[in-house]
Amino acid sequence: MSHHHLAATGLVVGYTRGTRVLDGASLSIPEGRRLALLGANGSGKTTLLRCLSGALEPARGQVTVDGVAVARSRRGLQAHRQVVQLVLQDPDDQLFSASVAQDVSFGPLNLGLPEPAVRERVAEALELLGVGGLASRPTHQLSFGERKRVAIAGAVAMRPCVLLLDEPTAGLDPTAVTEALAALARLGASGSTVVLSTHDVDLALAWADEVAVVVGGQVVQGRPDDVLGDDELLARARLDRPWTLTLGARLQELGLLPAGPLPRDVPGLLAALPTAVGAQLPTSAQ
Amino acid sequence: MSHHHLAATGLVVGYTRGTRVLDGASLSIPEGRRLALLGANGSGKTTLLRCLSGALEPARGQVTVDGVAVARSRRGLQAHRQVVQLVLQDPDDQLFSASVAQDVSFGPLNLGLPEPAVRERVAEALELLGVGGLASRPTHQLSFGERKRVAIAGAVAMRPCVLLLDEPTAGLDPTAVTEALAALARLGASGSTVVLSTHDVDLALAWADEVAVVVGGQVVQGRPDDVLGDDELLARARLDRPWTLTLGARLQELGLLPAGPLPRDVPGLLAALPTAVGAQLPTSAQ
Amino acid sequence: MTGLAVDDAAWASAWRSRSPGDKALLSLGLVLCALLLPVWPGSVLVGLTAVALALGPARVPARTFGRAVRLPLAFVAVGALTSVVQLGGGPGWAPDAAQRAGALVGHALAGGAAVLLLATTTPMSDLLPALRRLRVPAAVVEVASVTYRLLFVLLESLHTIREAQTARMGHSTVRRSFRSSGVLAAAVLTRSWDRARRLQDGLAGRGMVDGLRVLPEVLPSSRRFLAATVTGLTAIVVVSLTVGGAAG
Amino acid sequence: MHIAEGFLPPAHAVGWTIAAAPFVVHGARAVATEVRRNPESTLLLGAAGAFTFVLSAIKLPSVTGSSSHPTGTGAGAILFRPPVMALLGTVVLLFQALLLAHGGLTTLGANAFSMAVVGPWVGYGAYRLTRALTGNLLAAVFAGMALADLATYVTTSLQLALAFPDAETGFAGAAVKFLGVFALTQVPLAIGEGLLGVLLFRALISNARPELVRLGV
Repeated sequence: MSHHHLAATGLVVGYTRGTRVLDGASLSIPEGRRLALLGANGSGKTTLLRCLSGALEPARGQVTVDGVAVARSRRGLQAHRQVVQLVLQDPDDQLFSASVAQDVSFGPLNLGLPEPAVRERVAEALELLGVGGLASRPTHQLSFGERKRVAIAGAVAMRPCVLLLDEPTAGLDPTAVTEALAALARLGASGSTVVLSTHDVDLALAWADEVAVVVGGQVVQGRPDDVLGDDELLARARLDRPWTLTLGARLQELGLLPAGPLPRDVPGLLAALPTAVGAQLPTSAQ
Repeated sequence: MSHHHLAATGLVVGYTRGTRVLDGASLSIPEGRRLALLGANGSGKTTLLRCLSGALEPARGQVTVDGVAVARSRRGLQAHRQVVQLVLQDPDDQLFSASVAQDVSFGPLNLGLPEPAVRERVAEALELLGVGGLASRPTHQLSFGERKRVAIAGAVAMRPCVLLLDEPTAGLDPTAVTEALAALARLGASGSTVVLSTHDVDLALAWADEVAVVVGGQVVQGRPDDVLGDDELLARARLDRPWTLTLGARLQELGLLPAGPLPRDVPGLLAALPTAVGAQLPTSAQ
Repeated sequence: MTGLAVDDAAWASAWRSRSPGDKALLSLGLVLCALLLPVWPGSVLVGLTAVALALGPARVPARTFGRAVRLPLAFVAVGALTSVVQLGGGPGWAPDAAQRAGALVGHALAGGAAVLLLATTTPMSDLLPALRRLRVPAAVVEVASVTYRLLFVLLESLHTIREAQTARMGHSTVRRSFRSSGVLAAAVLTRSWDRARRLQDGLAGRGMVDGLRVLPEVLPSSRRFLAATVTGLTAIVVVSLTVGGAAG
Repeated sequence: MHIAEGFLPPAHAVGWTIAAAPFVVHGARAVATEVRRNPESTLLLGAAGAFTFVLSAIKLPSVTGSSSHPTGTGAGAILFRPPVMALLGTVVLLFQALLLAHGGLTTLGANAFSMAVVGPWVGYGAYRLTRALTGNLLAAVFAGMALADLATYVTTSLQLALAFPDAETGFAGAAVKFLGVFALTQVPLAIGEGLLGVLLFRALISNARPELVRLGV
């Protein structure tokens, strides 16, 4: 899969009731990596994703692929949709067919592919998302988590270079979150750039190569530990500090964790703790 | 507000496709306390809540108030609905009027109360939920978090003794979760028994006086630290162990936390950690 | 949860992977036999065949099939009785009342069972693409497909909203129940518009060009099934005409 | 009330199918044209079909304690116009036959004629006429929905009377019988559906005025 560099510069989107949802938002999506887009409800995450996908035209600013602005013409948008696919938060906003396999075939057919190629892509996408067994099940009998993954498969079957996911883990229980993340890992391994939006800072810290926080209509982007360690930024963004960082910093202070970057998740934290306290402590032992 | 003791014994609910959703579920809801109902998606949490609220008739077993089985007659159910109110997960299923105040007044009006009393209850319920300022707003303009709280206000305006909430924090960002929990705390303080369902084990541990896990169609109920420390049970229920307990236990092992019950949330954990390590460690310092 | 029992059966049926065309031929053949052949033994044979095939090889749950067959019974009974009441010279039974009513009930039950054989083995989303071959315009088939998908979404909304209204005493008296039902209908209608709008957005993102083209599953026709169908139907016709002809 | 599968004699089944066909084909053409002009309308039309199906699943309380279901044909005609309803109504009847065992395939033509053609047209006519005379939307909705419901059942009764004429009094006698059993008993339910319509549109006016304007109501 070829990589493309998707970016947005100075996006302005003004919604109803005067307030600007985006007010000069810029974002650069690292190719072939995982980006987590963080923000409180209503911060403009979804709006930003919709601009990136071409679904929404910003009042000002532009979305570029490899430095070239996306044309708003019918043809320009069609080309853009083969590079970028957005999966919406509510799977029922994208699943229009009662049959899973038929639904996933919609995108590839719109690309004008011949039947055998479409069937191959449908099977491949369902397999990648771990829902191959659901192909001949009716959409209305699926659980919420299954519908979410089928909706993602519908986008994956278009073989986009960049996959944008709006809150793919919202409403899922821990096991379903793990399954969804595993599916995203398979996508990443197959070469896709994956962007997900979430307000779960711990998830972002554990999963992302890079994070971007949407706050005040703008975007602050950087390395997960840097951005998610910035208390002032997090407060403005109505987000919590990831507890792994809070606790990790405290344990580091106590000398229980080695200096340097903090672990990003519970297993990492547990692994980094000393097995017995006496051994590593800078106490008066010596 | 008078207290009533709500309980369920041996509930059996068999859904389509053969599998039983509930298979002998029993639950006793402590009066005036906070109970968290835990379970994976599809475990039967919602079904159990719907049985408790009288919306669903179990195939076997019964729901009792103060030891008396709820009559399935029209009158029996009506009496039950004045004791118990259930708020469903999706607020859009409960907000069907044009304005917030109008929507919250739906229940009190149906109780046949005179207008002034209705107005009083509407104002009181909105105030308790911290959304008093939204009274005259159209429901479709509210944010998701606001809609959730208005939906709860609609039930609170019925002044139930027991309030059942299906996933009240699902889909909310951290700040909105904090606000929702603060509202529930006010309800608790006003004397209501509050039951919420969630699959967030950390939330349950931090919030609840008692927890109940729905697993295999049955319910395991007990003190939060006991139930949520039971790894075998959690694995069966497809739930994670609360990381506060995992980490707390490890830190206790290391001698960094005092013996006894573990802290239930991050602030508690941070507070319980020693300020400097040397002081409290059983090392060779002395 | 809001699954319609017949629809659930269709998706779970052992005949789910059979060609919808094959099943339609069998079912419509039986329907025509039920309608055109004399009630004895034609309708009886059709009814027995439909029930045996549904409960046997197609493995439709007997409960689902039984309930669905019983559903139109109220109409059939009242309709048949009314048709054999005679008004001329004061109300009374028509001379051949029992026989005529029996024939009506027989035709209706057999025909109903034959339609159900198709309904309980073939999901709508398999049948609708097949309508294209009958020269139904693509736009109509697509509208019908969206209807099929959305009716489950809306049925679920309907049940949940109604439950929420009931919990807040919205259906405690006839008067309140009427008011609540009006609000309920309006809520479901606005949700249907909202759904359509959001789907529009979602599908535009998936590259919707002109229409909702999808690829139906490959459900190949079976020669043995077709041969058995033709043989079976012929047998029913022949037996009915011989026995029925001899009797009549 | 739908005429069950196998209930109508073959000649009548064929006859009513032929009678309904031009309306349904006209509706299909209207839908196809609309979709060609505006591909997105597929979803709105599908939603309208789903709503029509679901509307008939609403349980209406009745004073006698039993409950009934609205036909929904009048609401559909007012909101989506009779030509479109001829098609959507037929699609819904097909779904009811195959998903609920309600109605049938050989009786689809007869049922479509009463529920997707006569009901919507009578309802729409009553709605337009009342609206022109009184200028009152809600009164017009009441008239439209109640009469659409009643006209549907009157048509069904007449269809049955044609199929099963009385031995002595012929069609007229049979019509009296069937109207008595199926249409007269429907009068309170038709009034109920009219009332539901008033409540429905009242709620729509306060919740969804822009959509009503867009639909030209």
